[in-house]
Amino acid sequence: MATILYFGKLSSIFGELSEHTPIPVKIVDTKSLREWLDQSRGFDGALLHKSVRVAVNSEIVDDPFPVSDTDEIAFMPPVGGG
Amino acid sequence: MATILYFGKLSSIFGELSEHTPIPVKIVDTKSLREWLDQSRGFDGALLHKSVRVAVNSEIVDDPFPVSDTDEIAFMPPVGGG
Amino acid sequence: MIRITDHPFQIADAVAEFERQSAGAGAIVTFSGLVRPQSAEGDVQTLHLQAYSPITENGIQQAVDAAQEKWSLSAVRVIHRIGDMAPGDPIVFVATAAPHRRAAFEAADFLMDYLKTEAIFWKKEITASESRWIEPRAEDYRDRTRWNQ
Amino acid sequence: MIRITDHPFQIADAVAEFERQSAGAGAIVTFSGLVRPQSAEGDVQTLHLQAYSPITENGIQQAVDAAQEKWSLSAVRVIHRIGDMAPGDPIVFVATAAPHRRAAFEAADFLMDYLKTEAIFWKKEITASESRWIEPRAEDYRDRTRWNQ
Repeated sequence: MATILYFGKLSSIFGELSEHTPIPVKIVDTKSLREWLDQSRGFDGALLHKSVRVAVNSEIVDDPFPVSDTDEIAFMPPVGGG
Repeated sequence: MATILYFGKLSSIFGELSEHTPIPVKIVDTKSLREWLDQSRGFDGALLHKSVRVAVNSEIVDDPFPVSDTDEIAFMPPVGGG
Repeated sequence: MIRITDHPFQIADAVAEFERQSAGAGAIVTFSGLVRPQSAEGDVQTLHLQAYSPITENGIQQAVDAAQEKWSLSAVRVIHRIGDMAPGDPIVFVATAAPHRRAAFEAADFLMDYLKTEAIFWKKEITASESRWIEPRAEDYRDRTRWNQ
Repeated sequence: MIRITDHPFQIADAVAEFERQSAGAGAIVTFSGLVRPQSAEGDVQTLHLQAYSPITENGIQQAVDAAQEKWSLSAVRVIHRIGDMAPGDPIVFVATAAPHRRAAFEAADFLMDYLKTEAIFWKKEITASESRWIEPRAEDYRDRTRWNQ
Protein backbone atom coordinates (compact mmCIF):
# COMPACT_ATOMS: atom_id res chain seq x y z
CA MET A 1 0.00 0.00 0.00
CA ALA A 2 1.21 3.46 -0.91
CA THR A 3 0.34 6.59 1.03
CA ILE A 4 -0.92 9.48 -1.09
CA LEU A 5 -1.06 13.01 0.38
CA TYR A 6 -3.15 15.82 -1.11
CA PHE A 7 -2.39 19.38 0.04
CA GLY A 8 -4.17 22.70 -0.30
CA LYS A 9 -7.06 22.82 -2.73
CA LEU A 10 -6.39 19.19 -3.70
CA SER A 11 -7.35 18.17 -0.14
CA SER A 12 -10.62 20.11 -0.57
CA ILE A 13 -11.37 18.35 -3.88
CA PHE A 14 -10.53 14.90 -2.52
CA GLY A 15 -12.25 15.59 0.79
CA GLU A 16 -9.35 14.12 2.81
CA LEU A 17 -5.66 14.92 3.36
CA SER A 18 -4.50 11.40 2.49
CA GLU A 19 -5.38 7.90 1.43
CA HIS A 20 -3.74 4.49 1.59
CA THR A 21 -4.11 2.60 -1.65
CA PRO A 22 -2.54 -0.25 -3.55
CA ILE A 23 -0.96 1.04 -6.77
CA PRO A 24 -1.90 -0.88 -9.91
CA VAL A 25 1.01 -2.78 -11.49
CA LYS A 26 0.91 -0.70 -14.67
CA ILE A 27 1.62 2.50 -12.66
CA VAL A 28 5.42 2.77 -12.53
CA ASP A 29 6.13 6.49 -12.20
CA THR A 30 4.71 9.80 -10.91
CA LYS A 31 3.41 10.73 -14.36
CA SER A 32 1.19 7.66 -14.77
CA LEU A 33 0.21 7.87 -11.06
CA ARG A 34 -1.04 11.45 -11.54
CA GLU A 35 -3.10 10.41 -14.55
CA TRP A 36 -4.61 7.40 -12.82
CA LEU A 37 -5.48 9.29 -9.61
CA ASP A 38 -6.79 12.32 -11.50
CA GLN A 39 -9.29 10.13 -13.39
CA SER A 40 -10.20 7.65 -10.69
CA ARG A 41 -10.58 10.25 -7.85
CA GLY A 42 -12.50 12.84 -9.82
CA PHE A 43 -9.85 15.57 -9.77
CA ASP A 44 -10.97 16.52 -13.26
CA GLY A 45 -7.52 17.68 -14.38
CA ALA A 46 -6.54 19.46 -11.11
CA LEU A 47 -3.85 16.87 -10.40
CA LEU A 48 -2.35 17.22 -13.88
CA HIS A 49 -1.70 20.95 -13.63
CA LYS A 50 1.98 21.83 -14.10
CA SER A 51 1.98 23.98 -10.94
CA VAL A 52 1.23 20.88 -8.81
CA ARG A 53 4.59 19.55 -7.64
CA VAL A 54 5.09 15.99 -6.53
CA ALA A 55 7.24 14.57 -3.71
CA VAL A 56 8.23 10.95 -3.23
CA ASN A 57 9.22 9.96 0.32
CA SER A 58 9.63 13.63 1.32
CA GLU A 59 11.81 14.59 -1.65
CA ILE A 60 10.45 16.90 -4.34
CA VAL A 61 11.01 15.21 -7.70
CA ASP A 62 10.40 15.87 -11.40
CA ASP A 63 7.94 13.81 -13.45
CA PRO A 64 8.38 11.01 -14.38
CA PHE A 65 9.95 9.62 -11.17
CA PRO A 66 9.69 5.91 -10.29
CA VAL A 67 7.14 4.97 -7.61
CA SER A 68 6.43 1.69 -5.85
CA ASP A 69 3.67 0.36 -3.68
CA THR A 70 5.48 1.24 -0.40
CA ASP A 71 6.15 4.93 -1.15
CA GLU A 72 4.66 8.09 0.33
CA ILE A 73 3.69 10.33 -2.58
CA ALA A 74 2.56 13.92 -2.02
CA PHE A 75 0.82 16.27 -4.46
CA MET A 76 1.55 19.91 -3.69
CA PRO A 77 -0.23 22.83 -5.40
CA PRO A 78 1.38 26.32 -5.26
CA VAL A 79 1.99 27.39 -1.66
CA GLY A 80 -0.04 30.19 -0.15
CA GLY A 81 1.38 33.66 0.54
CA GLY A 82 -0.38 36.62 2.10
CA MET B 1 18.92 83.48 38.89
CA ALA B 2 19.32 81.55 35.65
CA THR B 3 19.48 77.77 35.41
CA ILE B 4 22.39 76.44 33.38
CA LEU B 5 22.39 72.81 32.22
CA TYR B 6 25.51 70.97 31.06
CA PHE B 7 25.04 67.70 29.15
CA GLY B 8 27.35 64.88 28.14
CA LYS B 9 31.06 65.52 28.52
CA LEU B 10 30.32 69.07 29.70
CA SER B 11 28.64 67.60 32.80
CA SER B 12 31.80 65.58 33.46
CA ILE B 13 34.02 68.67 33.14
CA PHE B 14 31.76 70.80 35.34
CA GLY B 15 31.15 67.95 37.80
CA GLU B 16 27.40 68.61 37.94
CA LEU B 17 24.47 68.51 35.50
CA SER B 18 23.32 72.02 36.40
CA GLU B 19 23.86 75.18 38.36
CA HIS B 20 21.73 78.14 39.43
CA THR B 21 23.58 81.38 38.99
CA PRO B 22 22.91 85.10 38.65
CA ILE B 23 24.01 86.28 35.21
CA PRO B 24 26.22 89.38 35.20
CA VAL B 25 24.55 92.46 33.65
CA LYS B 26 27.05 92.63 30.80
CA ILE B 27 26.01 89.14 29.60
CA VAL B 28 23.13 89.74 27.19
CA ASP B 29 23.25 86.80 24.81
CA THR B 30 24.27 83.14 24.44
CA LYS B 31 27.58 84.08 22.84
CA SER B 32 28.82 86.22 25.73
CA LEU B 33 27.32 83.69 28.22
CA ARG B 34 29.36 80.87 26.67
CA GLU B 35 32.54 82.92 26.90
CA TRP B 36 31.93 83.97 30.49
CA LEU B 37 31.03 80.41 31.69
CA ASP B 38 33.88 78.84 29.71
CA GLN B 39 36.42 81.04 31.47
CA SER B 40 34.91 81.22 34.95
CA ARG B 41 34.02 77.46 35.20
CA GLY B 42 37.30 76.12 33.83
CA PHE B 43 35.86 74.60 30.63
CA ASP B 44 39.08 75.58 28.91
CA GLY B 45 37.43 76.13 25.49
CA ALA B 46 35.07 73.08 25.63
CA LEU B 47 32.01 75.35 25.88
CA LEU B 48 33.12 77.43 22.87
CA HIS B 49 33.31 74.50 20.46
CA LYS B 50 31.01 74.92 17.43
CA SER B 51 29.56 71.42 17.92
CA VAL B 52 28.13 72.48 21.30
CA ARG B 53 24.56 73.62 20.65
CA VAL B 54 22.68 75.90 23.00
CA ALA B 55 19.02 75.87 24.02
CA VAL B 56 17.14 78.68 25.78
CA ASN B 57 13.99 77.63 27.63
CA SER B 58 13.91 74.27 25.81
CA GLU B 59 14.29 75.74 22.31
CA ILE B 60 17.49 75.17 20.37
CA VAL B 61 18.77 78.57 19.20
CA ASP B 62 21.64 80.02 17.19
CA ASP B 63 24.28 82.25 18.78
CA PRO B 64 23.91 85.04 19.63
CA PHE B 65 20.45 84.66 21.19
CA PRO B 66 19.25 87.01 23.98
CA VAL B 67 19.33 85.60 27.52
CA SER B 68 18.01 86.99 30.78
CA ASP B 69 18.45 86.15 34.43
CA THR B 70 15.28 83.99 34.58
CA ASP B 71 16.07 81.70 31.65
CA GLU B 72 17.00 78.02 31.54
CA ILE B 73 20.02 77.71 29.27
CA ALA B 74 21.36 74.30 28.17
CA PHE B 75 24.69 73.47 26.56
CA MET B 76 24.50 70.36 24.41
CA PRO B 77 27.56 68.64 22.91
CA PRO B 78 27.05 66.19 19.99
CA VAL B 79 24.63 63.43 20.92
CA GLY B 80 25.87 59.89 21.37
CA GLY B 81 25.19 57.13 18.87
CA GLY B 82 26.27 53.50 19.03
CA MET C 1 15.19 26.96 16.51
CA ILE C 2 12.27 26.15 14.16
CA ARG C 3 8.90 25.11 15.49
CA ILE C 4 5.76 24.29 13.52
CA THR C 5 2.83 23.82 15.81
CA ASP C 6 -0.91 23.37 15.75
CA HIS C 7 -1.13 24.90 19.24
CA PRO C 8 -1.72 28.64 19.79
CA PHE C 9 1.29 30.60 21.05
CA GLN C 10 1.72 33.99 22.74
CA ILE C 11 4.06 36.54 21.17
CA ALA C 12 5.18 37.86 24.58
CA ASP C 13 6.15 34.31 25.67
CA ALA C 14 8.08 33.77 22.43
CA VAL C 15 9.91 37.08 22.96
CA ALA C 16 10.76 36.28 26.59
CA GLU C 17 12.15 32.86 25.58
CA PHE C 18 14.17 34.36 22.71
CA GLU C 19 15.61 37.05 24.96
CA ARG C 20 16.98 34.37 27.29
CA GLN C 21 18.57 32.54 24.32
CA SER C 22 20.21 35.65 22.91
CA ALA C 23 22.08 36.89 25.98
CA GLY C 24 24.94 39.16 24.96
CA ALA C 25 23.36 40.41 21.71
CA GLY C 26 23.17 44.15 21.13
CA ALA C 27 20.08 44.04 18.91
CA ILE C 28 16.94 41.91 18.77
CA VAL C 29 14.33 42.21 16.01
CA THR C 30 11.05 40.34 16.13
CA PHE C 31 8.34 40.04 13.52
CA SER C 32 4.88 38.77 14.37
CA GLY C 33 2.28 38.05 11.73
CA LEU C 34 -1.31 37.89 12.94
CA VAL C 35 -4.51 36.73 11.32
CA ARG C 36 -6.16 39.84 9.87
CA PRO C 37 -9.83 40.29 10.73
CA GLN C 38 -10.70 41.39 7.19
CA SER C 39 -9.77 40.12 3.75
CA ALA C 40 -10.80 41.12 0.25
CA GLU C 41 -13.68 38.66 0.62
CA GLY C 42 -15.09 40.02 3.90
CA ASP C 43 -14.79 39.23 7.60
CA VAL C 44 -12.42 36.34 8.21
CA GLN C 45 -13.79 33.64 10.49
CA THR C 46 -10.98 31.11 10.30
CA LEU C 47 -7.58 30.80 8.67
CA HIS C 48 -6.51 27.19 8.12
CA LEU C 49 -2.90 26.22 7.40
CA GLN C 50 -1.35 22.96 6.25
CA ALA C 51 2.36 22.06 6.28
CA TYR C 52 4.18 18.98 5.01
CA SER C 53 6.76 17.70 7.48
CA PRO C 54 9.69 17.40 7.14
CA ILE C 55 9.77 19.24 3.79
CA THR C 56 8.37 22.43 5.35
CA GLU C 57 10.88 22.39 8.24
CA ASN C 58 13.80 21.56 5.92
CA GLY C 59 12.97 24.49 3.65
CA ILE C 60 12.80 26.91 6.58
CA GLN C 61 16.05 25.50 7.95
CA GLN C 62 17.76 26.20 4.62
CA ALA C 63 16.53 29.79 4.73
CA VAL C 64 17.82 30.14 8.31
CA ASP C 65 21.18 28.69 7.22
CA ALA C 66 21.32 31.18 4.33
CA ALA C 67 20.55 34.05 6.74
CA GLN C 68 23.28 32.92 9.13
CA GLU C 69 25.75 32.77 6.27
CA LYS C 70 24.79 36.24 5.01
CA TRP C 71 24.65 38.05 8.37
CA SER C 72 26.39 37.76 11.71
CA LEU C 73 23.58 36.45 13.95
CA SER C 74 23.83 35.15 17.49
CA ALA C 75 20.36 33.57 17.54
CA VAL C 76 17.41 32.91 15.21
CA ARG C 77 13.92 31.66 16.05
CA VAL C 78 11.01 30.77 13.78
CA ILE C 79 7.60 29.67 15.08
CA HIS C 80 4.82 28.95 12.58
CA ARG C 81 1.25 27.93 13.26
CA ILE C 82 -0.67 25.31 11.33
CA GLY C 83 -4.28 24.21 11.81
CA ASP C 84 -7.21 26.55 12.48
CA MET C 85 -6.68 30.14 13.64
CA ALA C 86 -9.03 33.00 14.49
CA PRO C 87 -8.54 36.71 13.66
CA GLY C 88 -5.83 38.23 15.90
CA ASP C 89 -4.08 34.89 16.49
CA PRO C 90 -0.32 34.86 15.80
CA ILE C 91 0.50 32.88 12.62
CA VAL C 92 4.24 33.42 12.45
CA PHE C 93 6.99 34.68 14.73
CA VAL C 94 10.52 35.38 13.55
CA ALA C 95 13.24 36.68 15.86
CA THR C 96 16.86 37.52 15.12
CA ALA C 97 19.63 38.58 17.49
CA ALA C 98 22.88 40.16 16.36
CA PRO C 99 25.69 42.36 17.60
CA HIS C 100 24.41 45.23 15.43
CA ARG C 101 20.95 46.31 14.41
CA ARG C 102 21.31 46.28 10.61
CA ALA C 103 22.05 42.54 10.57
CA ALA C 104 19.10 41.82 12.88
CA PHE C 105 16.68 43.90 10.76
CA GLU C 106 17.80 42.54 7.40
CA ALA C 107 17.87 38.90 8.50
CA ALA C 108 14.33 39.09 9.95
CA ASP C 109 13.10 40.79 6.77
CA PHE C 110 14.80 38.15 4.59
CA LEU C 111 13.31 35.26 6.58
CA MET C 112 9.82 36.76 6.39
CA ASP C 113 10.14 37.10 2.61
CA TYR C 114 11.04 33.40 2.44
CA LEU C 115 8.16 32.43 4.74
CA LYS C 116 5.66 34.46 2.72
CA THR C 117 6.58 33.21 -0.73
CA GLU C 118 8.56 29.96 -0.75
CA ALA C 119 7.82 28.22 2.53
CA ILE C 120 5.68 25.13 2.11
CA PHE C 121 2.35 26.14 3.65
CA TRP C 122 -1.14 26.00 2.20
CA LYS C 123 -3.60 28.59 3.48
CA LYS C 124 -7.36 28.52 3.37
CA GLU C 125 -9.37 31.56 4.33
CA ILE C 126 -12.91 31.03 5.56
CA THR C 127 -15.37 33.94 5.53
CA ALA C 128 -19.13 33.92 6.07
CA SER C 129 -19.67 33.54 2.31
CA GLU C 130 -16.85 31.29 1.15
CA SER C 131 -13.81 29.13 1.75
CA ARG C 132 -10.83 29.94 -0.46
CA TRP C 133 -7.26 28.64 -0.85
CA ILE C 134 -4.83 31.58 -1.02
CA GLU C 135 -2.02 31.95 -3.56
CA PRO C 136 1.01 34.25 -3.12
CA ARG C 137 0.55 37.90 -4.07
CA ALA C 138 2.74 39.52 -6.72
CA GLU C 139 3.92 41.90 -3.96
CA ASP C 140 5.36 38.98 -1.96
CA TYR C 141 7.33 37.70 -4.94
CA ARG C 142 8.65 41.22 -5.57
CA ASP C 143 9.89 41.56 -1.97
CA ARG C 144 11.61 38.21 -2.25
CA THR C 145 13.62 39.15 -5.36
CA ARG C 146 15.29 41.95 -3.38
CA TRP C 147 17.68 39.35 -1.92
CA ASN C 148 18.78 37.78 -5.19
CA GLN C 149 21.64 40.15 -6.00
CA MET D 1 3.39 56.41 22.83
CA ILE D 2 6.86 57.71 23.81
CA ARG D 3 8.33 56.97 27.23
CA ILE D 4 11.72 58.02 28.55
CA THR D 5 12.41 56.38 31.85
CA ASP D 6 15.18 55.90 34.39
CA HIS D 7 13.56 52.64 35.52
CA PRO D 8 14.50 49.25 34.02
CA PHE D 9 11.90 47.70 31.71
CA GLN D 10 11.31 44.18 30.40
CA ILE D 11 11.10 43.62 26.65
CA ALA D 12 8.45 40.89 27.03
CA ASP D 13 6.25 43.27 29.07
CA ALA D 14 6.65 45.98 26.45
CA VAL D 15 5.71 43.52 23.70
CA ALA D 16 2.66 42.25 25.59
CA GLU D 17 1.46 45.83 26.16
CA PHE D 18 2.04 46.76 22.52
CA GLU D 19 0.20 43.68 21.28
CA ARG D 20 -2.88 44.76 23.25
CA GLN D 21 -2.69 48.27 21.72
CA SER D 22 -2.33 47.03 18.17
CA ALA D 23 -5.34 44.72 17.94
CA GLY D 24 -6.34 44.17 14.32
CA ALA D 25 -2.86 44.72 12.82
CA GLY D 26 -1.52 42.08 10.47
CA ALA D 27 2.15 42.73 11.24
CA ILE D 28 4.12 43.76 14.33
CA VAL D 29 7.85 44.51 14.27
CA THR D 30 9.82 45.15 17.44
CA PHE D 31 13.40 46.27 17.87
CA SER D 32 15.18 45.97 21.20
CA GLY D 33 18.59 47.46 21.80
CA LEU D 34 20.53 46.04 24.75
CA VAL D 35 23.69 47.14 26.52
CA ARG D 36 26.53 45.16 24.97
CA PRO D 37 28.88 43.44 27.43
CA GLN D 38 31.98 44.42 25.42
CA SER D 39 33.10 47.59 23.74
CA ALA D 40 36.26 48.60 21.89
CA GLU D 41 37.64 49.63 25.27
CA GLY D 42 36.98 46.35 27.12
CA ASP D 43 34.30 44.93 29.40
CA VAL D 44 31.48 47.39 29.93
CA GLN D 45 30.50 47.88 33.56
CA THR D 46 27.91 50.64 33.19
CA LEU D 47 26.27 52.60 30.41
CA HIS D 48 24.98 55.99 31.54
CA LEU D 49 22.46 58.00 29.48
CA GLN D 50 21.27 61.57 29.80
CA ALA D 51 18.24 63.12 28.05
CA TYR D 52 16.95 66.71 28.04
CA SER D 53 13.19 66.86 28.51
CA PRO D 54 11.10 67.98 26.71
CA ILE D 55 13.53 68.48 23.78
CA THR D 56 14.36 64.76 23.63
CA GLU D 57 10.69 63.72 23.66
CA ASN D 58 9.72 66.39 21.10
CA GLY D 59 12.42 65.21 18.70
CA ILE D 60 11.29 61.59 18.98
CA GLN D 61 7.67 62.66 18.52
CA GLN D 62 8.61 64.42 15.28
CA ALA D 63 10.30 61.25 14.03
CA VAL D 64 7.19 59.21 14.96
CA ASP D 65 5.00 61.76 13.14
CA ALA D 66 7.23 61.49 10.06
CA ALA D 67 6.99 57.69 10.18
CA GLN D 68 3.21 57.82 10.44
CA GLU D 69 3.07 60.15 7.45
CA LYS D 70 5.37 57.94 5.37
CA TRP D 71 3.81 54.54 6.23
CA SER D 72 0.38 53.26 7.12
CA LEU D 73 0.81 52.36 10.80
CA SER D 74 -1.86 51.39 13.29
CA ALA D 75 0.37 51.80 16.37
CA VAL D 76 3.87 52.97 17.32
CA ARG D 77 5.70 52.66 20.63
CA VAL D 78 9.10 54.01 21.72
CA ILE D 79 10.61 53.33 25.15
CA HIS D 80 14.08 54.69 25.93
CA ARG D 81 16.11 54.27 29.09
CA ILE D 82 18.16 56.98 30.74
CA GLY D 83 20.35 56.73 33.85
CA ASP D 84 22.68 53.83 34.67
CA MET D 85 22.38 50.48 32.90
CA ALA D 86 24.28 47.19 33.16
CA PRO D 87 25.26 44.86 30.27
CA GLY D 88 22.19 43.02 28.93
CA ASP D 89 19.75 45.72 30.10
CA PRO D 90 17.34 47.00 27.43
CA ILE D 91 18.20 50.57 26.35
CA VAL D 92 15.61 51.11 23.66
CA PHE D 93 12.43 49.45 22.45
CA VAL D 94 10.66 50.41 19.24
CA ALA D 95 7.49 48.69 18.06
CA THR D 96 5.41 49.29 14.94
CA ALA D 97 2.11 47.72 13.91
CA ALA D 98 0.72 47.89 10.38
CA PRO D 99 -1.66 46.11 8.05
CA HIS D 100 1.30 44.79 6.02
CA ARG D 101 4.80 43.74 6.98
CA ARG D 102 6.85 46.02 4.72
CA ALA D 103 5.46 49.15 6.42
CA ALA D 104 6.10 47.72 9.88
CA PHE D 105 9.70 46.75 9.04
CA GLU D 106 10.60 50.01 7.33
CA ALA D 107 9.05 52.24 9.98
CA ALA D 108 10.86 50.44 12.83
CA ASP D 109 14.14 50.65 10.91
CA PHE D 110 13.59 54.38 10.20
CA LEU D 111 12.82 55.15 13.85
CA MET D 112 15.91 53.28 15.04
CA ASP D 113 18.09 55.25 12.61
CA TYR D 114 16.67 58.44 14.11
CA LEU D 115 17.18 57.24 17.67
CA LYS D 116 20.78 56.21 16.96
CA THR D 117 21.93 59.39 15.27
CA GLU D 118 19.70 62.41 15.90
CA ALA D 119 17.83 61.72 19.11
CA ILE D 120 19.00 63.89 21.99
CA PHE D 121 20.79 61.44 24.28
CA TRP D 122 24.27 61.58 25.74
CA LYS D 123 25.94 58.23 26.43
CA LYS D 124 28.84 57.48 28.74
CA GLU D 125 30.46 54.07 28.73
CA ILE D 126 32.25 52.97 31.87
CA THR D 127 34.79 50.12 31.67
CA ALA D 128 37.31 48.95 34.29
CA SER D 129 39.94 51.29 32.82
CA GLU D 130 38.02 54.38 31.73
CA SER D 131 34.85 56.42 31.46
CA ARG D 132 34.15 57.76 27.97
CA TRP D 133 31.40 59.82 26.31
CA ILE D 134 30.35 58.18 23.02
CA GLU D 135 29.89 60.01 19.73
CA PRO D 136 27.86 58.66 16.76
CA ARG D 137 29.65 56.22 14.43
CA ALA D 138 30.00 56.99 10.72
CA GLU D 139 27.93 53.81 10.13
CA ASP D 140 24.97 55.29 12.02
CA TYR D 141 25.03 58.47 9.93
CA ARG D 142 25.22 56.38 6.76
CA ASP D 143 22.14 54.35 7.75
CA ARG D 144 20.27 57.56 8.46
CA THR D 145 20.89 59.07 5.02
CA ARG D 146 19.06 56.11 3.44
CA TRP D 147 15.76 57.86 4.24
CA ASN D 148 16.61 61.23 2.70
CA GLN D 149 15.53 60.45 -0.87
